[in-house]
Amino acid sequence: MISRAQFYLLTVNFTLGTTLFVTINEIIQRGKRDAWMMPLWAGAYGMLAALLWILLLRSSPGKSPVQIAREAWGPAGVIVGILYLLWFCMIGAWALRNVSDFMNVTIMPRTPPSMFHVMFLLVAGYTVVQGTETIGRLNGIVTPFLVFPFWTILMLATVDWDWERLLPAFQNPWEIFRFTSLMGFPFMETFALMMLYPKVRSGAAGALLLGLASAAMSISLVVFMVTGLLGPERAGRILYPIYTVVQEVELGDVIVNIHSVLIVILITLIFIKLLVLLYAAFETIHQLFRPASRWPHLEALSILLSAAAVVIYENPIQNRVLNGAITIAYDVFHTILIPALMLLSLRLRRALQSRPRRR
Amino acid sequence: MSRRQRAAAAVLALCAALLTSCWDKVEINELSLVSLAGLDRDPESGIYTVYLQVINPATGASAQGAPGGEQSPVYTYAASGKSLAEAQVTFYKLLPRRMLLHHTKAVLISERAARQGMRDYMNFSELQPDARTSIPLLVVDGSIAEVMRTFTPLERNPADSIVSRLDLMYDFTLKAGRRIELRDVIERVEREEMVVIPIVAATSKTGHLNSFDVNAEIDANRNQLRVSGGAVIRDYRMVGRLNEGDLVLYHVLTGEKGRFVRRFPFRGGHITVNMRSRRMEQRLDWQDGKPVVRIRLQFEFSTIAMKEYFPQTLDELKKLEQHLNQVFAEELKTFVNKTRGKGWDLLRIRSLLHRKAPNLPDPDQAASEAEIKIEVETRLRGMGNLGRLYDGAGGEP
Amino acid sequence: MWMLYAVLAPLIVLQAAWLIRKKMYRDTAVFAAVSLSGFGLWASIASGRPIILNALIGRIIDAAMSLLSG
Amino acid sequence: MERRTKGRSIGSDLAGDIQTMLGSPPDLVCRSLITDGDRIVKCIYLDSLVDKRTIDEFIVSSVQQNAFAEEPAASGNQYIQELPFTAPYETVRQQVLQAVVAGKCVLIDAARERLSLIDTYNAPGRQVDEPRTEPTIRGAYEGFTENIRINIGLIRKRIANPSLRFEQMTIGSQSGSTVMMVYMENLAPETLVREVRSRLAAIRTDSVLESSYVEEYIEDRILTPFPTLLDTERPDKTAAHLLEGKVAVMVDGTPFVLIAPLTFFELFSSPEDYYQRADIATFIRWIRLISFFAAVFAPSLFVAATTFHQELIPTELLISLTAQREGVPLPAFLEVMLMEIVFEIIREAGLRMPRAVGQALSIVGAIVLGQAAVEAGLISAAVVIVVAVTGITNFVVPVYSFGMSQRLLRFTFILLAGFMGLFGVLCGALFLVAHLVSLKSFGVPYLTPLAPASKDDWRDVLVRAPRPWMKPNVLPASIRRLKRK
Repeated sequence: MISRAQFYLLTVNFTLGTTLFVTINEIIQRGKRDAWMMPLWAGAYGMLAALLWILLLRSSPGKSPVQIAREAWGPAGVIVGILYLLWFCMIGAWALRNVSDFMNVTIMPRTPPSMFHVMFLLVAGYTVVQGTETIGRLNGIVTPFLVFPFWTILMLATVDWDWERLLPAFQNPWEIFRFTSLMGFPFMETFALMMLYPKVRSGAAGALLLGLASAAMSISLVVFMVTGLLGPERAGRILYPIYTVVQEVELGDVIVNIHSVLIVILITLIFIKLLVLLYAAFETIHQLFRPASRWPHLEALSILLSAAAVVIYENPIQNRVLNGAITIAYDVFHTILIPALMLLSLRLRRALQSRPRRR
Repeated sequence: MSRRQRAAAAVLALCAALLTSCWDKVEINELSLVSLAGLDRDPESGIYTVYLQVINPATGASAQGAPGGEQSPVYTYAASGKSLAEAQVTFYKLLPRRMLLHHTKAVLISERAARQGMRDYMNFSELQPDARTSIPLLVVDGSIAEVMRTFTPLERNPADSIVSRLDLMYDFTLKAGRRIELRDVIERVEREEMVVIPIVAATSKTGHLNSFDVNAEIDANRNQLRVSGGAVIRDYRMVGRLNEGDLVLYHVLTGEKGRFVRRFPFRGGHITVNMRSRRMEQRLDWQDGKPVVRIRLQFEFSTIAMKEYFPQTLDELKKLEQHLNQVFAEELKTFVNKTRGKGWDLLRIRSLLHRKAPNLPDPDQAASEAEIKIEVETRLRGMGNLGRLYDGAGGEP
Repeated sequence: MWMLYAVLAPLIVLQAAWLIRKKMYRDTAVFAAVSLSGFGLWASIASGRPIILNALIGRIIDAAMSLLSG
Repeated sequence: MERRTKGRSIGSDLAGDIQTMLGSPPDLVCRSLITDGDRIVKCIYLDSLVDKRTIDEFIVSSVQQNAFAEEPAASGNQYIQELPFTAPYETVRQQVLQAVVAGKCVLIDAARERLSLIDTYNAPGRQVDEPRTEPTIRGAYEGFTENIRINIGLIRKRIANPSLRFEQMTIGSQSGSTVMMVYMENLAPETLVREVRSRLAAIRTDSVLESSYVEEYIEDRILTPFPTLLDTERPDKTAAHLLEGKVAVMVDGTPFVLIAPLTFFELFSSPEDYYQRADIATFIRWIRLISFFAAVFAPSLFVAATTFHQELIPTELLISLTAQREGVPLPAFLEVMLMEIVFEIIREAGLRMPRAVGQALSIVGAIVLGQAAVEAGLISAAVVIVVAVTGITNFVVPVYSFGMSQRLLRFTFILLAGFMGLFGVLCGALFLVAHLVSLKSFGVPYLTPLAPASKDDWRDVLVRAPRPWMKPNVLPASIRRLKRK
């Protein structure tokens, strides 16, 4: 059992996870000077979706989506469960791949990607085996070490802040609605947190919504600052604007290149995301097949993820193209369609069962 | 497999991983610290020549007070190739250690390369994750090869020497601005603005000298580098120069804050004023469909340099201030007109229009025919150590 | 890529053997299923003909779309 | 066995049997006392373990003028114990043997058919002395001794409270050592006391010669570098912890007392903190924290920075580092590793060395290994500095066993740093945090009050708030958790 606060922090970090690294430049590319508005409405949408999930989990308390699927559809639920398992693995692999891409491009160009994957999987596996509390507490302890340096650096960077970069504002307010895949990633992926949801002591719903809201806020704030620091022209073109921002920060004349430290610290965000996803996948396996052992399945998952992370996409360009094409459909299927159907069938069944009792 | 065995297995696996090679590992004495980079491109053959100044670590042990004797503080390598990347890798024909670009302090680019256009170079350096773009970019007047092979006295590392000079010039003469880094050039040009970057040149030389000779030579004006003047950049191309006087005006008009000394005609003679620019604001309004840009400049000046005249009464002071306002405004106007005559939009009127009135049909047209009104406001702050000047005969004629 | 097999094969085989020895057959089945799928992916990488999941899903979704539409 | 003992009577044969069964050792005394009733009372004891004054002045005299045996001793009396004469010979003999080797005096009164065991134990041993491993400037200079009786006294002296409980038990089938469980009945949570008791009772071993034997049996997790029980030889520290409702375990024959449960941040607090001004104590506590991080991370960060992320190092520093490394044969990773190992060797040797030689050794270590190695260009000066710093910081932590675990961690992190630079260090750190948050000591999360957070305890974690600001007689979060259960 984890506390409300821990769940809230998990939500925030999970949502920020890879977003800060991967999506920023695309957001700015599309939204130009008004880019900072896009995360806001995407977040609003995400909260709507979250409401649906909460409704679903409230309908049969203490059960995770997978268990609900079995309750709703019996054996067919197993298939749904497997679908979810694959989906979690997919996103997890994606997160892993983001780490290695990022590290390879920025500070460790020669290290083979799989090394990053394996190291992270080892640690994540160990953490997941220790159970839910460990995940919650780990995240709780790590968070200040993420928040503090990150925002300090952004504050320090504001020495070359320039309002001109954000002008003219509100040129094409509707342009920002074009980037639909932002709804899927990161916001719909937070569905993975619903595997943790039943483990929260109380008030998980509020924590989830609040977490999504504050995550959306902070993404938009980051986009805003990045735009104001690099200007839309550069930020839209640079692959990892965050990296450039921290790279150009200078503490006096002495400490000029602190980016590697910050990068390595920020990577932890992605680790948290991976952690939750691995946990979700692991839980799914457990709830579907009720195995007795823990380690072997994490080992298997690690093998699967480490492989999937390599083949998830061939090159960044293909990733961008396909991402735009499939993400939204893929996520909507898992996080809107199936839950809605489950909710529907549950309601129907309850209605049918309750009728004879009324007699 | 018990938990203990598991742990053992995990440890073994880790060690096995450790035994394999460590990919990004490189010892610091297998590195060459690049402190200054130079770029040249031959217009005819289109061959790039890249110069790198690599710090000689043997001279670095200066903390113990033993600056590496007669060794050169830096070594200059040059390599050329059809493309920058080729040139970069060609270095390893000469360079025994891996390049480390993170510590590069400044980038020089030869005038002819700048005039051909440096977009490709900018892209290249932005592509390299280890090449920071937050370092100043300077145009080299004359042969870059010579500049790259020139020692600087006192500050033994030329890059440091140049950078600290830029700072000093900004603080005391306003002949160098703040926005002269690669990233600024990129950003400004991408916004279709113009930007002026400093020019560096080698001073007259007395034969070929080594570092020891340079440090032994008393005349520090020779055999070293001089930073003076500005190169006007538009669309990644150098389109012209600004002389030092104009450079000050340019920086004042673009809102750089700093001190400078200027000599104005006054009562037949002249008056030298030590000025400090306080604030600059551009306002845009429209008169019968034509944009009018109002530029208000505020300065503080001190009597510290005013050896010719010292106002005693308030209305004398007011007169002086009004005079300065009017004269300075005149100078600024003439400067602006001169540059606009050349078709240079140094005041970034166009992007002002773009910001304030984004959907103009033809911003360039509007920018070119926008009217510019400059008003200057000077105030006396700060004093020298004289309450009234000695007024014996025998001043400057 | 014999290296890959040298690392993965023992991992999977030994673990499975241990599970069987402990008479956890259900576990063995699950473990085998997941780890072998991972092994398959690795093999595809090793053989130089990687299965690009992204493209795969893309195709699946297109197929589904066409089914729904047509 | 049974057959051989048949027909033997306690009165006549017991004394001789004991003598033979102990192999008639030189220190076995078997006296026959003549009471004025002309009865013969046999008195048997090991004279190396007993207090002769008690025997002469109390037992012998009282027996001789018949004052002794009149009143049968109350049962459950620790000091005088009566054995029934009618019990089977075999069992009686066993008990008597046990009693004799435990330093009791055996009185056999054949006529009155009484067999009394009188505790006259007084083993040779050290007197109360300054604690060796955790000395303080301000505060008591007394430390526990090897004699458990004295130790009990040292605790009682500090806690004059009727609800202070001592539970004695004997562990070790061969050594039969006395282990004592100490707690405040009104403060210590019942669950905790029961847990400790059951874990102690569950120990199956042949000998317990030091409290670490017990520790290894009762700690929650074996595979961890961190101590999950606090060991101290300071009575005041023990008393303080007892008053926080914790349970202490004493073992006869060692000055080290175990205290459970232990949380991570208690490792950074020393009794001295509470004897000094709050602000100073806080400052020192921060120094300890910093030096903990230095001791664990400094060498690994150095390796990472110099072999992976040179851009981190300011240019000037980098130049001078490079200058130092010119011509150094080893890679920085091996350099640091080597120096660390050498340092550990020197330290270990320093412990074993007799005091006089220790001086010489430290000089050799410092001058020869530091100076000479640098001048010979085998090691770069920076590495020596780093190793020295970590070595010193390692001694700041007030708990010795924790210092050990730091050394272990340090080497792991150096390995990781040499392997993947900062990323490796990050992974190691995350692993460490995961391990710490999952660790429990007697059901108490190791990182309380940080995770799970309980804010009102923070005033005694990273700071030491002045006593008036702390809530009076509030137990620490760890204990409160247990009480809640």
